[in-house]
Amino acid sequence: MGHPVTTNPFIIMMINMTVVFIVLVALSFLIQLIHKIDPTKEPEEKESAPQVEEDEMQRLIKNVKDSKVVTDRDIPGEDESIPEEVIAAIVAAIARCGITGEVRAVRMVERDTTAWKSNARSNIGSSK
Amino acid sequence: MGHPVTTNPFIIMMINMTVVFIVLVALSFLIQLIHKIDPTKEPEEKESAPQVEEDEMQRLIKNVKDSKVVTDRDIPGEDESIPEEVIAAIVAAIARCGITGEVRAVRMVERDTTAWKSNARSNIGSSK
Amino acid sequence: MGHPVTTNPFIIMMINMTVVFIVLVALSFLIQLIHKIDPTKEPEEKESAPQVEEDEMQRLIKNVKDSKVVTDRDIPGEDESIPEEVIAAIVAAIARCGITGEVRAVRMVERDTTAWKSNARSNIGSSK
Amino acid sequence: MEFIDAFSVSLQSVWNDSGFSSFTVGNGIMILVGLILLYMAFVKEFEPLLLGPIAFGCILANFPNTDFFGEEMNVMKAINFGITYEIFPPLIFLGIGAMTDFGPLLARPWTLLLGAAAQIGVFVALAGAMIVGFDVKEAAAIGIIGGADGPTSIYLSIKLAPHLLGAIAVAAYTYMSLVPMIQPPIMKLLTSQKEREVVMTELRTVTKFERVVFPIVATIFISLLLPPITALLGMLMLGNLFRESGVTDRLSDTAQNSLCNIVTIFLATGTGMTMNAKDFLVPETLLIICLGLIAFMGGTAGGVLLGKVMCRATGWKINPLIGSAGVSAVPMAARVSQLVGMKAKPGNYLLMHAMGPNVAGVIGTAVAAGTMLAMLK
Amino acid sequence: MEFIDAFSVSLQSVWNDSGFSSFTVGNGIMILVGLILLYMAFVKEFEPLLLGPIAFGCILANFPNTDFFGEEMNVMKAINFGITYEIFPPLIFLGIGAMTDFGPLLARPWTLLLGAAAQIGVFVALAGAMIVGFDVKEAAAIGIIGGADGPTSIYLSIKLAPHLLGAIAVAAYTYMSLVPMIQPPIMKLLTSQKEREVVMTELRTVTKFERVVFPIVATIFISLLLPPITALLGMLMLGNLFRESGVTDRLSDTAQNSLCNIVTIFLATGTGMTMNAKDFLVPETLLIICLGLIAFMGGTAGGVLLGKVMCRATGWKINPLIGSAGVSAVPMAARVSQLVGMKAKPGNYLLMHAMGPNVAGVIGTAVAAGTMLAMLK
Amino acid sequence: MEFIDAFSVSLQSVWNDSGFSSFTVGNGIMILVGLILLYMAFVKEFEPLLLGPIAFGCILANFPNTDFFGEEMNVMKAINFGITYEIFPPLIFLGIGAMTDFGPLLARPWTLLLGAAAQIGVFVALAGAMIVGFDVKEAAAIGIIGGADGPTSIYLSIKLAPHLLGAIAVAAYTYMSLVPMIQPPIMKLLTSQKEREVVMTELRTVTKFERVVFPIVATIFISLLLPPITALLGMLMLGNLFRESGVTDRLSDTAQNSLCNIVTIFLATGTGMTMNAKDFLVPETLLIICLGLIAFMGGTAGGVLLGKVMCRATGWKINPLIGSAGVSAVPMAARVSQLVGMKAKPGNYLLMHAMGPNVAGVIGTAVAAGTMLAMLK
Ligand code: NA
Ligand code: NA
Ligand code: NA
Repeated sequence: MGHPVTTNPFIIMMINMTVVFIVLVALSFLIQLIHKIDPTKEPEEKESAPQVEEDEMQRLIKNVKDSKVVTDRDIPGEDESIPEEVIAAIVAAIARCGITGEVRAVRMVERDTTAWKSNARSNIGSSK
Repeated sequence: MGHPVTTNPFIIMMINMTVVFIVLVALSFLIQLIHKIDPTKEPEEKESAPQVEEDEMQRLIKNVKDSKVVTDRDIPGEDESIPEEVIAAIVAAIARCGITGEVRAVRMVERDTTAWKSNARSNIGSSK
Repeated sequence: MGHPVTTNPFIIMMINMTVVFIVLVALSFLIQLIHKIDPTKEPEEKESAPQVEEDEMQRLIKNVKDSKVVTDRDIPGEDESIPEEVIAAIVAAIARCGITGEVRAVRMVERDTTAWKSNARSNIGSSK
Repeated sequence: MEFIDAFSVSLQSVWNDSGFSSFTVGNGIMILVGLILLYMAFVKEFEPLLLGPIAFGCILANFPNTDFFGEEMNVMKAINFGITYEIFPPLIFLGIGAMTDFGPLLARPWTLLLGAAAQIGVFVALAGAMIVGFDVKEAAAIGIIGGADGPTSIYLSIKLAPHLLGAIAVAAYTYMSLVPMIQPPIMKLLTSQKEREVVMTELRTVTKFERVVFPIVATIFISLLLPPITALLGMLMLGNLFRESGVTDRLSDTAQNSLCNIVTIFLATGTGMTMNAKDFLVPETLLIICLGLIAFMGGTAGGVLLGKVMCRATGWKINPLIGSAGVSAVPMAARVSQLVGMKAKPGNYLLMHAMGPNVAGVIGTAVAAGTMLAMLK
Repeated sequence: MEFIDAFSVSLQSVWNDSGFSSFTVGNGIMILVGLILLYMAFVKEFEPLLLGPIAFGCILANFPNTDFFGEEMNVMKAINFGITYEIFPPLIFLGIGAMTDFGPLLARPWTLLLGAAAQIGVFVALAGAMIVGFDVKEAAAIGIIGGADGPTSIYLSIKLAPHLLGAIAVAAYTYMSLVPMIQPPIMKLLTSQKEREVVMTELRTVTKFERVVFPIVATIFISLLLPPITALLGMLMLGNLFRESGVTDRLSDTAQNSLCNIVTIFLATGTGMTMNAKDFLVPETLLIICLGLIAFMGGTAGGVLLGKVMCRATGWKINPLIGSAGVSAVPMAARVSQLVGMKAKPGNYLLMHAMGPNVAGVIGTAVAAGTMLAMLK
Repeated sequence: MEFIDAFSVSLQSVWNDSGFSSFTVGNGIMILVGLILLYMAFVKEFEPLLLGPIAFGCILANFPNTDFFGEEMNVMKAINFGITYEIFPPLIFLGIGAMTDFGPLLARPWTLLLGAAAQIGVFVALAGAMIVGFDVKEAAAIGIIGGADGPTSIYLSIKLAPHLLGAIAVAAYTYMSLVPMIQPPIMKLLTSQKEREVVMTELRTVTKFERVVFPIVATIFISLLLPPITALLGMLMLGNLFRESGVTDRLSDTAQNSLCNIVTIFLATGTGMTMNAKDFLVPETLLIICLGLIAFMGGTAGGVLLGKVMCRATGWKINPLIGSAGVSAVPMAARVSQLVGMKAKPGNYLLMHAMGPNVAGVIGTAVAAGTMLAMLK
């Protein structure tokens, strides 16, 4: 296995840092590549939706609070007592996406804009 | 341990097949024996109930869909998205058994026609 | 390791018994010590509440049956089919504590008479 | 006629390697024992969660030629590993700790004495076992049946007398199920009507501080005094901390449910699989069953008698019936106190008062086991 | 220029120790195989719960220099331990037992014969495998693909031909997913319209007594006759007892869910990790895939043909379409019987009737595996 | 007076074998450390799910004569086995993968750079540790505290400096809890009011294709480049596949809940049990705590500074406050970005934007750990 070729802390630090940056930059290009070859993406994405007013946002916050479905998907590792700011933020994000009617639709949009069938689920029983 | 006494594939196949059939036939007789010695079975089983009409069956299907209890018992390894044909089949089976009133009763009938007490359940806490 | 210094069953019995009593008596004093140093205990505890009448108790029993929260805390290892006598007993205990209005409050009282914050709960996600 | 020859030779070979050809009378009797235990577990509902898999394990262990305990590792040997090295009992205790409410004990710390007195049965049975010829380690393992704590009994048996594990586990769980039959006559015999009618005052409120500090202090004190029991008692108290801390509900829930159930399946099946004819079909098994009953009766009597003493000492403020709950068998023994109390005086609710000695009995039995390990191992 | 030197030497060293430097064509092909399997699992939804982790395990196993199978223990080696020593398949069977309703089988015990007939495919493939040059142990492991029971296939492969494990597991789960495509043509070919239209009478009620006694009796009988299959069959029946006893719901639930899922993750990932280029990228893999298909088709045909015999023997009271469900692949094969029956005659509900042969097929395959182990091991 | 003699000898023997007789000052201090950690976990609520069992494990490990780490296997040694051989951290990462939504990262791939920049703290601490006298392996294990990923820190410590495991784990989890106190001053110091007020445009929709393909591609690329981190990173991505495939919800649920909780109990308790006085009560522990803080502060600064660069480079479209989330500590660091942003400009919701760097930090730390393992092991 590799042995450190130097004992200079600064050089070790720089080498490691460089490798990390190279790997993550490369990964970032891979993500863009995935996006490019994505056969399921919509050909033309609509540009920024109009801002929603504050009142409407308040109403949305209320809606989101009533439906747990959205939040358990959007915030990793958050399963209870979602702070208000989180909800507010999600609603803001949603609102700016132009989806003002049905908040639960967020998940639907994410999931269903694919060509894959996603409603037929197997189970262990059938996967014996 | 046993060593194959022949290398003729056809003979090995026949021997194995024979053993499997002997074992499963014997098991089938054991099941009939269990049924015979069953002290909890009803002395006289009623003969085939009258056919139910199609309309009634439609109503039953609806009932079954509303109650999950029946299905989670009757179809092994099926815990979500029960296809319509399955429900239809169960209802058909139930309907022919002559149980037309209360669909949830299927489980009850299965469970409660025994002499055993089945309502007092223990728990790990008490089973320390 | 220790070797038995005698083979007289009676002596072995007495020695063991003595050790067990000493340990548990000491533990009992430790519990009293904990109570004494408890910085969160109320300075003056109210003395025995008035007895509640039988009618009121019947009402309470019904209330308790409707709310599972109390019982899952008060009876260890009891998670289904709580016998009537248990419920009755809990209600009796509660009733004598003078809490007649809101039965669910039992847990609240136990939990919340501390100075600690108990509503902000972490989760594994954030505890990575 | 190659086919006929090969056929009959093969069939003969399958038969020779089958369990039928090497089936012994002992196997037959043990399978029968397993069936009886299954009946007790599923029909009579004697601790079905434990006795069920124990019984099935007993049946599995008595099929010849399964090679479960040969040299090669397999699923049954892996389960046995968790038994032999006492890995499972502490994990069950983690779950029990998360299920246990020490509140009633903390509200009345002197009920620990009732939990101590109920261990008298353990030591009576220990002495009895020595008198009838068991060596002191075996006697200790037998005595602990009277503690009415399955995992503690299994833990001590593995450490002191592994060849008795099956009989001790079966006796312990059977008698725990029989508590509602064993205890009431003794309780009535030893108490007067007046004593049974004593009404107890309500328990004081226990703070979260007390609930959280108690398991920590108890762990430190008992573990320092009796190190051999730390694995068991530490896990009990860690589970209780998960419950009481208020901020580790995820862990408490897992300790009580999925982890506890998984380990229960393995512990019970594995315990059953130690029940081979050689160890179980001996006169000692009958003796163990008798001594176990003595232990249970002794424990009940010990608890009730100290209850009577306390009753007088406190000026009739203690109902002696709660003493019998000190054998543990949580929460059944406490319910028995309640039922006998109600029969003596309708409306005399003893359950919450009996929960104190009841959980004290769990600690008492762990301490008794630790004491015996410290002196004997 | 210490920095530049150190930098390039270090980078060189990282590259030399990286997987890129020792990547082989075999690795590349196996990663591609893994990606294809992932596609089948997640997009085509072929048994995604099993094929998904198998595929990912296959990819993981083909990165060079990960040292997963070096001398030192690590998480992947620990998982592999559970595969190599057949610890996981019996635990999966515990869960499957808790999910299985033997009711339809108990109501019509002779459907066990259909479960036996569907094993014909197993033995046809065994013979075929021997003819194309596999040795008898390999042939047995290949044949069992036709049993359409994943854990049984994996169990037998590990015992008889561990180097074929990956190919056999992949073939077994793939064909199980393809049951709705493989079976209908064979079923239609072998049956007449009149046969497909047979309406069956309702199943009789099965008592709790029968449900509880059956797994016990079956365990005793089969384990005594075929000890090598006891670990698998015993666990199946223990799980079923948890389900049917009515007093061990906690254990039944855990066996079906948390325990089963945990073991599934490990079993499937670990199975995938046995798929190294050396064992998998051989012509034998293609043969195994062909033989697996023959086994499935043979099993389907065997079941249907015996169904036809029964149909006549009972005076047209048996619909031969339920015979194909005898390959197991619970509950998919039973649904296929239902669908083909409905197409022949709308309203002809065969599902519950097909569940009998369907669960019989699980027992049949276990018995076939036990027979082969008894004769070959 | 046999009785009195035997009695006093026995009592003496119990005392001699007790923990009191061989209790050291070191044990006392470590138990006190455990109590302080319990206080932090349960009262201050610093990562109670991890610090709680770590603290209790620390207390358990410091009772003398428990024989937990003797030759014979027992439950504590079995747990320790899972630590020593790095079995638990990858299983936790499986659960974390199933909890993680890489969507925000996929929508803005260049946020990976912020996740890389936040690793600066790791390497600053590495250099600092070497300067104050740690050898290079110890320095790497200490530096990784700045990665704010518990399992990665534990994994690397076990591999490179097992004697520092306790101190490193405690420092990592403590600082992760303190993120809301450590980060805001640094963020405010390094950013102008105008920068903090930058409003970011909405994230684009991410397709299921991207969500499923990303974990596969990332696993292949990183594992080939840095094989030593495959066990950890592969499990993270397998868990994420369970989540995103849409057809393996059962496995995703188990990976996140029962499996993750069980392993958390074992990992945390076992980590605590490595905290013996000999390794922990050394001046190095204080240094580690100081270096850990430097690492966290360095990481925060690194993320924010690169955020500032990006802010200018994109024409004020990036709010530099999201850079600090690159230290990971999911999702707390992202919430801190949100809070500081809201204070600068009410209604400026940064949370979803900060989730990208936040999950990028998890990958960044795994890559940093892999790099250090590749160079040092
Ligand atoms: Na006890
Ligand atoms: Na089959
Ligand atoms: Na990080």
